[in-house]
Amino acid sequence: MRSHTLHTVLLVSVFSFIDPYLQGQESSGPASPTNLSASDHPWDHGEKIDIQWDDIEKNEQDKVQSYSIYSSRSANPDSFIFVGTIDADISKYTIEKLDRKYSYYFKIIAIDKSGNVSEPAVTLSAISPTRQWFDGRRFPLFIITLIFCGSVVYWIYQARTGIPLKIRKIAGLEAVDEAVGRATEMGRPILFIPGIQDMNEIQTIAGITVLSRVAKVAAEYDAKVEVPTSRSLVMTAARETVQASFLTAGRPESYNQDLVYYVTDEQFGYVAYVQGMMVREKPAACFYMGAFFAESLILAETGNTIGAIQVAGTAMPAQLPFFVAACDYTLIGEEFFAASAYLSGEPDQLGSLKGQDIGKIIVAAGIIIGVTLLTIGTIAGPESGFGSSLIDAAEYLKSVILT
Amino acid sequence: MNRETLISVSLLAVGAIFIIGRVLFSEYGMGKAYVQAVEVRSSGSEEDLSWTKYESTTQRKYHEAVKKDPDQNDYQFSLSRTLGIWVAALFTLFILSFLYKDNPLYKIAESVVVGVSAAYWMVVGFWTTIVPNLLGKLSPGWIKSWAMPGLDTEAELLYLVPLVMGVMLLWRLAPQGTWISRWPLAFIIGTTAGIRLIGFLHADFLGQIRNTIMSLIVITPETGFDLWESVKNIIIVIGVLSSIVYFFFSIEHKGYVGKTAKLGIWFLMITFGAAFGYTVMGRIALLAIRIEFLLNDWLWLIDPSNIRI
Amino acid sequence: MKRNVPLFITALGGFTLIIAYFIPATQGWGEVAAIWFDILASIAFILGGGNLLKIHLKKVSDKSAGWAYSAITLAAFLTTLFVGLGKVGVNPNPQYPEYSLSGHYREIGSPFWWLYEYAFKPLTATMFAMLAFYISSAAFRAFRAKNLEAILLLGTAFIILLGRTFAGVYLTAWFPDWMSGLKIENLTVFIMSVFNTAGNRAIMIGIALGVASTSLKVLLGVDRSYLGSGED
Amino acid sequence: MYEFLKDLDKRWIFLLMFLCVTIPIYVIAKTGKSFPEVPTVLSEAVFQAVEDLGQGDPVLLSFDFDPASEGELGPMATAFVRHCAEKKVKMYFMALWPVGPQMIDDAIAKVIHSDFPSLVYGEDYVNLGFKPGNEGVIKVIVTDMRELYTTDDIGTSINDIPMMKNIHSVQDFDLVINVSAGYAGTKEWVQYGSTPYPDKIKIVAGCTGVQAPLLYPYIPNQLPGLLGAIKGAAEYEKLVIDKYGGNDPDPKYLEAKRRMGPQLVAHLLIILLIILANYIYFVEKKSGVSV
Repeated sequence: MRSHTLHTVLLVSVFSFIDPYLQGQESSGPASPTNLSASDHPWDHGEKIDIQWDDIEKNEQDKVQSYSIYSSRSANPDSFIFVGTIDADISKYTIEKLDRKYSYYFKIIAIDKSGNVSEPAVTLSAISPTRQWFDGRRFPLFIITLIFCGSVVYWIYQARTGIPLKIRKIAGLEAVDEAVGRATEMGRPILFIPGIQDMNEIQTIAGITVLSRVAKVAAEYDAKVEVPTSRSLVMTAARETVQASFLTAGRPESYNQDLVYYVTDEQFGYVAYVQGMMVREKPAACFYMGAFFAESLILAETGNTIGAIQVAGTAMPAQLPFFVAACDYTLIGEEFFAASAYLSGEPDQLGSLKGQDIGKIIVAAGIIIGVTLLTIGTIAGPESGFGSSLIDAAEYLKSVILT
Repeated sequence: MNRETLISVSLLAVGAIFIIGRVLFSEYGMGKAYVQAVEVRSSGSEEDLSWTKYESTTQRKYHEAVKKDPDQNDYQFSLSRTLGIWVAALFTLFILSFLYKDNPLYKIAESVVVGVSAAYWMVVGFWTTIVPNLLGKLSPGWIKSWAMPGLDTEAELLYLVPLVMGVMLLWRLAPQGTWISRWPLAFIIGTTAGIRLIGFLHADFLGQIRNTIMSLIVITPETGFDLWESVKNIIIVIGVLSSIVYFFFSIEHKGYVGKTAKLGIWFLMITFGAAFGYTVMGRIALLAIRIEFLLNDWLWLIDPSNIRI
Repeated sequence: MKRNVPLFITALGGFTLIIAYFIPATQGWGEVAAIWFDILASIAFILGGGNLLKIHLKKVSDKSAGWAYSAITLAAFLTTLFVGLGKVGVNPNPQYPEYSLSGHYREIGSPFWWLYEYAFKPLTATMFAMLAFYISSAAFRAFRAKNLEAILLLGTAFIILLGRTFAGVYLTAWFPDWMSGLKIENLTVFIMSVFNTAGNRAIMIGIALGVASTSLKVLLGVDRSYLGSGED
Repeated sequence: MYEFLKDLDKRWIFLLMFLCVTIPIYVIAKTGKSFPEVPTVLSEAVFQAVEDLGQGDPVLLSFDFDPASEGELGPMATAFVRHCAEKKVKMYFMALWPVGPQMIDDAIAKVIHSDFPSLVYGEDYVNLGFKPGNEGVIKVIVTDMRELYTTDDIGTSINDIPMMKNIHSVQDFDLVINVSAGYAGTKEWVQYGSTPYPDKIKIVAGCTGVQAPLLYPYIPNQLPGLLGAIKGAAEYEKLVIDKYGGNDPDPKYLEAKRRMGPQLVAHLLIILLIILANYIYFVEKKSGVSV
């Protein structure tokens, strides 16, 4: 559909170009645009060029309806290709998707209401786009990243200096020790599933961190932790982690690497195996910590059937309802990422949570400011100067700062 | 023999008798597959090479062709695909049998699916990643000479880096110096953290703030004040803000904060309920297609697409 | 050294990619890293596959309980691997008939295709279909109106379940026009586009913050459990 | 009844569910009758997006699902291909999921080979196959298709495929149709396709029930139309059949509609289960059993 409009515009402009000649008239079209100049678009990847020309006089404005813009890699008048059309009240344009390897000429033509065209204005010298060392569009993102990372680092540092941080409780985290303890009492194993995604998923990494804590408690209690994985790399990382936990707990001799093993990459092959294994070995505690998809409910329901304590944590919004419905405790989204900080018991890790709260304040502030601007602007009405400037400010916030 | 075993054995017996009866005594039987022979001519070489390809066809077409010309060879009965349908049907039943209880048949299906799927993904990884993206980048001429004659790229020596890291990763299997495998692991985790940190801040964090900035009062040029749209926007803004309060870690959920967090939980619960409702749909459709397979392709009890006589 | 070098590699890799995101010339590095990751994950199949072989071979040779199932797994694994890697029974690409391995590894009619079509596909799809059963038992057990939260959860699920079928539409079809907003199909859309949108947005924002902060902890070396003990 | 329900063996529920799905399938297949469908706004938006295309317009169809989700998405894929074939647009198939190409083959065999045999491979439709890299693939091909796609699915060079001549990036397509079962899928297409190029890339999608709630935040700006699960498929199917099906439509194009039958009965079963569960709960509460 888009290309249709483009085609039509192209056709219109071609016809309007031919039209005066067809009628055998001298061009009686509008005056040619003046002072056309081209310059590199700043802060970009080196594929855009800005062109601009003089604003036309007010009385001329009625005459000119639009401008058609063309570009070419050579000065030859036949080689220009159509780029786009803009309204007459604008006098600048950014040409996109150019190639740094070439230099370009630009041409614009003014068109009036009845389709008459002006003499073309052409740039005098060729220009090629240059690539800058910083992407200007991402500058606000850069600042926000700095603020966010800075506040996390700041609070970690604060925590290290010994300032006590108040952090609210998360139900479910206390359950970890309880679950491990119960498994020991019953003499049954603990099942830990670090999700079914690979190491290129942060949730898997967060899951492995929780595993290190679970494995450490299990080593202290001398309980068995079984970790079937759905990815080879996760198996590798989980083995490192569990081994380290057993070492920290002072029982390196009880570490058995065969309890951390690879099953298959296939989601449902994996879950077919785990489901069967759960029914046969009846683990007393099941932990599901990582990225989950449809298998979440198969795991949680089977775990429920065998009467295991189940603690789940994931940031997959679609699977949260099933864990909430079928598990004893569920860490929802951000809580799951916070779990590793809580469980580590190290104060500097808690500092990062405080940093995250700064992020939430940014969110709330951004939303409240933006919504207020827009609402007052709408009430004042976009026709009034006050209203329109508020709306413009909100639009600036949305389209420049928050992109 | 206890009650459960008795039930399962008698169910199996009834099923088996029904199927044997259907295979032997019904006019067309059941669970058969037919193919159509199609000749493939090679276009790329001077020699005139050709071979036969077999495409699945329907029982109806087969019988129509046989009726027309009993000696025809285009449409054939396919033993391998018939066997396939039976294997697939039995595997389907084996998996479903787990719902009753764990049993040897399920264990067989489980063992097969683990073996086949593990190897399946390895084969896919080899032909779609290792060959084109690693070997094809390092030595395109060699890959072109045996595996991908259509390949048209130049060698990129940069891909030696993943190759070397891959070797380091495999060093775990060596008797000594297995610590070296932590280096590629560290690289993977570091790059993942970098990509995700910035990616999530950009796409989800900024993006969702941007989407939530909207006017609480909606006035359209045509109809003026739009109450309904305004209410919608107000609910969304309140919902987002209160749910974010729920996630606050450094403030205890007491007083006003507690009340707002409570509101946030309500929003989350409605969200979860909606997701649950939607998901139920999908899951039932999945079961439906398996049962259709059993009734249609295997047992030939139903024929919704009208492909059989 | 054994511990510090990996930490350094993690930090270097991560921060480089963060900075690269802001520099026009290097914005593609993230994709390159993703391709490299795929390569590494594919190479790592050797570790996973080796582990699988080891476990099951051990079970078979020990004749430990259930060793026959291990033998089935081994047979299935090795057969699939052999016919897949060797492109057994695959015809060449008609454009390049002189290259015997130029055909597609999963060409229809080949043994690898057969294993996919008649083993992989029915087994995984049926496993997925089991969810229809589990979802019903979970609904029966967990959806009880214990408190307001639970009521909201099950109430919403209830409306959506009704609204997505013919029955729901039929039940509320008699509503007069001024109540059309309460017709179940409209109510469904309202819940989805308002409450669900708000809740999901908050979850997404929270997750983004959690991901960013976890990533940062990994890069700074605050969280390094994945690197093991540092001993050989 | 309370006594029976209180300690109800799960397996009775399983059996009920099995019957609630099997019996309607059998009855609907035997009688040929099913429930009517009323298309919703979002399905109509999808239909209209395809309807607005002209003959020969290039359309990218990304089939990002696997056999496990075929029950939900297969009918959508069939309906999309049928609609595109009726509109005589050029179809470019691709997949972000490793088993996606099989899904593409299935749809091509089912619709194009059997009902539109005049369409020529390489001129009217092409299967570009699977590329690993998830959203990375999208990020690259939105600006440069050839960087990743040098051959089609079976290894033929892109340069030998006539219909690839004018295609340089995703922006050259008039519409992107995505059928998706999860990651990578519609969300990634929206994030990296239509979000950065709002004027150049238009996406409509069909997705599983699980994903649908997560996609609502993107409607309608980034995602004008969405088919949610089997119901979305059934609605779209109806729209396509009403316009192109004739009086006696081939039953294979009514798959989703048939599947809405078991859907209805099973939904009612779950609703009944929820009601029963709460009945037990309140009886227990009244009699003072600790819960």
